[in-house]
Amino acid sequence: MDDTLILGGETLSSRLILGSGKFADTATMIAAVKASGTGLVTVALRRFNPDQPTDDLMGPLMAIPGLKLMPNTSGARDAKEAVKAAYIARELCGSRFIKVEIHPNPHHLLPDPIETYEACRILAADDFIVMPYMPADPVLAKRLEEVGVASVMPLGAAIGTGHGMATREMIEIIIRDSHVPVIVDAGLRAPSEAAAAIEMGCAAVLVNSAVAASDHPVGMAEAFKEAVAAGWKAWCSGLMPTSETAVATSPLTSFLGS
Amino acid sequence: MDDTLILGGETLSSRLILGSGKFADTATMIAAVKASGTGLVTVALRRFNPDQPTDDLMGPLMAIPGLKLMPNTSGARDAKEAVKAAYIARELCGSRFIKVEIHPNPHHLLPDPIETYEACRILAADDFIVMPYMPADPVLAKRLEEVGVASVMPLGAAIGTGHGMATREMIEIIIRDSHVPVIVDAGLRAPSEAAAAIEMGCAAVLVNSAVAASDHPVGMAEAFKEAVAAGWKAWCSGLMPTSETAVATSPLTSFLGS
Amino acid sequence: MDDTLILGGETLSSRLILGSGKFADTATMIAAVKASGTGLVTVALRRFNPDQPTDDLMGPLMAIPGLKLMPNTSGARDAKEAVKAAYIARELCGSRFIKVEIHPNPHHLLPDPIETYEACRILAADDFIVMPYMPADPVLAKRLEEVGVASVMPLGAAIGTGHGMATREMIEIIIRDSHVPVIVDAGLRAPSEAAAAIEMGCAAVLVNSAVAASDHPVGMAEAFKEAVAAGWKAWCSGLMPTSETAVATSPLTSFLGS
Amino acid sequence: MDDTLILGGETLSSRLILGSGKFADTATMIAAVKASGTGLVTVALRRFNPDQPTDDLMGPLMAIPGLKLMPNTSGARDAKEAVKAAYIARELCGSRFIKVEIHPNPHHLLPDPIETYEACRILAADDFIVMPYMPADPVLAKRLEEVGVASVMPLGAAIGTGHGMATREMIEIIIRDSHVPVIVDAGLRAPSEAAAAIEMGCAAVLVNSAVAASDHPVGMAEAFKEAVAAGWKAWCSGLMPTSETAVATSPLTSFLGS
Amino acid sequence: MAVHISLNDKNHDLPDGATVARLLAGFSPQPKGIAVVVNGGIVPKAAYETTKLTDGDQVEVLTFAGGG
Amino acid sequence: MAVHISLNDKNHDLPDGATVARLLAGFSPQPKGIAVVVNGGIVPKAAYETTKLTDGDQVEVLTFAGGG
Amino acid sequence: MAVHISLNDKNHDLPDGATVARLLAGFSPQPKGIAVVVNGGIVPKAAYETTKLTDGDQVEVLTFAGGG
Amino acid sequence: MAVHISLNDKNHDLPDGATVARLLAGFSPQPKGIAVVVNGGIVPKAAYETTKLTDGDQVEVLTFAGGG
Repeated sequence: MDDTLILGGETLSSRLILGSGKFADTATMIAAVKASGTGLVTVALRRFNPDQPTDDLMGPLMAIPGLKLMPNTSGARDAKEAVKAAYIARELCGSRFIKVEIHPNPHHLLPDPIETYEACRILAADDFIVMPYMPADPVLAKRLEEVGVASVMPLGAAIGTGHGMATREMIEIIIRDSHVPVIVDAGLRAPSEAAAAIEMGCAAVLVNSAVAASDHPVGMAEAFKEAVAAGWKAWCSGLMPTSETAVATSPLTSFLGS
Repeated sequence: MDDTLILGGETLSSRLILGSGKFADTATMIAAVKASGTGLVTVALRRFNPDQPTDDLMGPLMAIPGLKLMPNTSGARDAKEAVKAAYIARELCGSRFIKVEIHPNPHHLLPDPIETYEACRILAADDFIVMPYMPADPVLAKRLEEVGVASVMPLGAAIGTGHGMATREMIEIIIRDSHVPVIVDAGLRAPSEAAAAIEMGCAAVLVNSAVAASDHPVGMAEAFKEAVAAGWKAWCSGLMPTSETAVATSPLTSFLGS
Repeated sequence: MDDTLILGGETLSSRLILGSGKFADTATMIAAVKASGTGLVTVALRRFNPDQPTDDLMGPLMAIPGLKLMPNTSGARDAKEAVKAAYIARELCGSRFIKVEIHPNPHHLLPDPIETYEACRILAADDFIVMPYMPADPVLAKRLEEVGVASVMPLGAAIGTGHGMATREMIEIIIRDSHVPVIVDAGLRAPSEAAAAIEMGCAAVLVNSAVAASDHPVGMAEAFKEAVAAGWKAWCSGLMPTSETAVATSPLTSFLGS
Repeated sequence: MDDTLILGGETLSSRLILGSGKFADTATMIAAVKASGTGLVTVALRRFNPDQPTDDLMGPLMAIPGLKLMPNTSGARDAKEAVKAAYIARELCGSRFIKVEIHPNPHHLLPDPIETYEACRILAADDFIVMPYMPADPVLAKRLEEVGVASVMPLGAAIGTGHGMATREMIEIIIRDSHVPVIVDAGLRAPSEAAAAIEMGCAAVLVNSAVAASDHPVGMAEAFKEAVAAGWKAWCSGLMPTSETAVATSPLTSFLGS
Repeated sequence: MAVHISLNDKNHDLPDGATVARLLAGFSPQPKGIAVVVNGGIVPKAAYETTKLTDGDQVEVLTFAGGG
Repeated sequence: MAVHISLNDKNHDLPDGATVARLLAGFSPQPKGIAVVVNGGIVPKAAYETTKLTDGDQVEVLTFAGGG
Repeated sequence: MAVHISLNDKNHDLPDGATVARLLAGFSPQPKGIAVVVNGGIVPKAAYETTKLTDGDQVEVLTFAGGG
Repeated sequence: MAVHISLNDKNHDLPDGATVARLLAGFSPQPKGIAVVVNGGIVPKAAYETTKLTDGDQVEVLTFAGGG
């Protein structure tokens, strides 16, 4: 029951990856990150605005011992833009992790399989630890594995919907076939769903809205931490088999007959 | 976020209730009970066989500090037999808890609503802490509440099937209407399902096969313990709202345009 | 593939039972009834208001050749009231069919198992064709069968919610065990759900809101008619087995290799 | 309520597309095709074996009035092979329809998004009516639309599994965004599932195993025909809205009070 | 002289000696498809003419409405 | 002389004048955690010594087993 | 003299000067609904008579089978 | 004399001979955690002092924001 997760040679102590968006303020985000026990936090690039200096995000995050950053390429509409974003992000924070996220449609924010594949191919060849946000597409997962991604991150549902693991059927096939860790990214709403993902064989989950948009992000971060730990213990302990018919747990001897 | 559950005036420190059936041996059962952190364990009545003295169950269970026993009436085919079993069980262990379990059909072990109602009415009037295993029937739940049960325990699915919370739609209504704690009993297979039950407002879950029939009952007991804790924290922290459309977590500004 | 359904000795030519409530006007209701091809229509009792004479419902309904009426006991809060309503309804229209419907809670309109059982017991003994609206409770279904109901009508979901067959797991068990026809009553929204009910072994479905609250009740009635027929043909033709793994339908020979 | 479906300029009188594989013999297949009312049947290429001349398939199929053939590219492992297969198939039967089906993995037979995209791009530019079997991936669907496919055919589940519309969440998004007809291909098992696909806005469904591997393929073909018709009528008639709470269909006035 | 009855929970007056048939005849238009309950007991159609109503009688007149 | 009782639905003989306590004393090892029902009535522990068993008594001795 | 071709990946001999038409004529019964590919190029039906096959040609003859 | 550059798609003027370092020095408070892209190429931190900006340069200054 070793809880260690290795991604691209980097060892993570938690199977929970946390996004840093949508929090009310940086202090809450940092508190939630700490409460979650995560070792990997996603961040996004944006243009620096000299007139509206906002909180420094990287400083407090990097002050958390053992925490690694995983920049994403959000905003990129094609492979070329994503690759550019990846290099900028690496320059910015020095992390080899890159979450490739190419979603041309702002309405559903779903990933483009063609551009994602192309960007991953390029970045994996230049020493990035490539983590693609991708449709729950088993063949695409395999092709991404072949070009050297460190994990595949199929979506459970569209970002921010909280519809859970709506793509479960396909994720099961991805897990069965994959030689790299499978991480459910996007769609999860409840800690129970994170536990279910791990129970079915996912190596980790990535959540953001589920924590940031809850009533109490710090408490919710803790709930996810425990749920992921529970899911991992369950996976290691082997769930009972299901049965089409009932199976008694108590003796049924008619000991009370008249 | 007070995790205390009060049933019939008795305070329980855990929202997990564990059954003691189906374990490979008493030692494993006791180890699983301890690992689960539960404060309430179900036991069943059977005839004493002088020729095959088996392990004493009650001794080691009652040696666990703070643990309470909840005998069930398994084997009873009607209200009269269940009431008789309840009195015998109270004589045997002194516990006021009684799990009323009347399932006339050994194939599906599903509860009889008419006999269950009648037995609960009688037992609640004589100072038992009545905990009925029942169909996921909102009106029956209300009627049981009216005759004084301490909780209602609708089934998620048939005992031992591991089909999870197949009756979710009805359990949601029971929770909405109930003034007594609602406890999902039977059907759960995975810790994630236990967490989901608590997240939706159940006060506790009762599992047995899910732990006893897993590959590693002690590890699985721990997984359920953590899952229930995670579910409770999630419930207290307020799950994010679901959304029909995607909601971005990262800025989408086109900062990378050519 | 004989499509005939026999209930209490009465032969029905359709496996669709239609409710007559909620329609915009009587003309639309009558047109929908005709389009549906149903042979059995439910009606409710209400007080006659001399100051607001409304459309006569019974006249046009009974003018449809072969159509039978099934009054319900809606409004009854207990067995006694339901029995009284049944006798009044029989006096009114002469039909032996009675839909026993006892739902004390106007918020969820879910049936009371205890009162329903008692009313059915009394009415079945006095030559009614008793059709109980009931919770999806397998043991209750069996007990109702034992007191002589002509069918059992478990709910798919609460009346008017359109949540479909949320109680599927329990309805499957009811079908497996029942010696009387099983009819899903309440909750269905779409013709596909009606087809699915028949495919799984239900003898018929009862819908009302799904037709009356659709945009075009007459077209929807026709859709339900065809869906029920399709479901029945599917049931008779034996659905393909499911498979955990893919099974090719086309030859996979590598005939195109270079 | 015009039931006509236009694909690539060709008018089809049915929203059911049938595969011709897996039938016990050609006679059964032809009978099922006729019973289904379909206007479009898929066929696969294979090598001619002079020593084992088998039934001529094309002759009897093309003798059915109004029926069009849609060859598939099954067996192709990449875009190049699929394009080659398409040209061979067009030479063979003269049909402009081509089902692009590129599934490199014989275990799950799931489509390759990259190769499928490339093959569709090439074929759409040379006057084929391109019908890609594809993962339920909304962005891929849009990109295929942009290169000129006549429809998109996302999978409901893996071929031959009969797991139904497991990818529903994604297919809903594809339907919402698509300007070409959306056709669910693969995974469907029951006529009710076909009806549900049409009800949610699919233009058609493609089934093969569901008919060929049923107990009575001709009866099942008829069931699918009626289910698709029912689904279309339902879609045209506007399903009732769902409701979180119950909505009565009968008057609840307490007319029976004492 | 009048008979004071309760009709569907509302006060209603009838001439002395009135029967169920007389009560129904007072409605316009004539109700079709109704059942009559007097003091909890169903009055068969055949007895409308002969069933006299007296002071304090609880009369319910029921009909069918659309229902599911 | 012997007393013929039914113990958990099987015939069982005891010496004349035997009590519930005597019955239980005959078991080896001594059962822990049991309840005794004689002719449908529960015998409290305190009454084991004083409850005599007579011919035809239906005795049930019950204990706990694992159960869910 | 003979021409050695590959027919659907198997060796096949034809008389010298044989055409696609000649190849197909050798099959019994006569195949219906086929397409012929020679060295990767589709041979239109109209060219069966005029397309000569020579040593080493890769010939594929394809037909339709049931498929989904 | 001034240099006219585009900074994050907005016009921005700098004194003649200005470097990336000079550009950044003009911000208050001093930005932490930024990356600089000039005409599509990333400027390493080590080159801030030596990278001169000239008329028409497209400069992007980027930083991290919360993201999922």
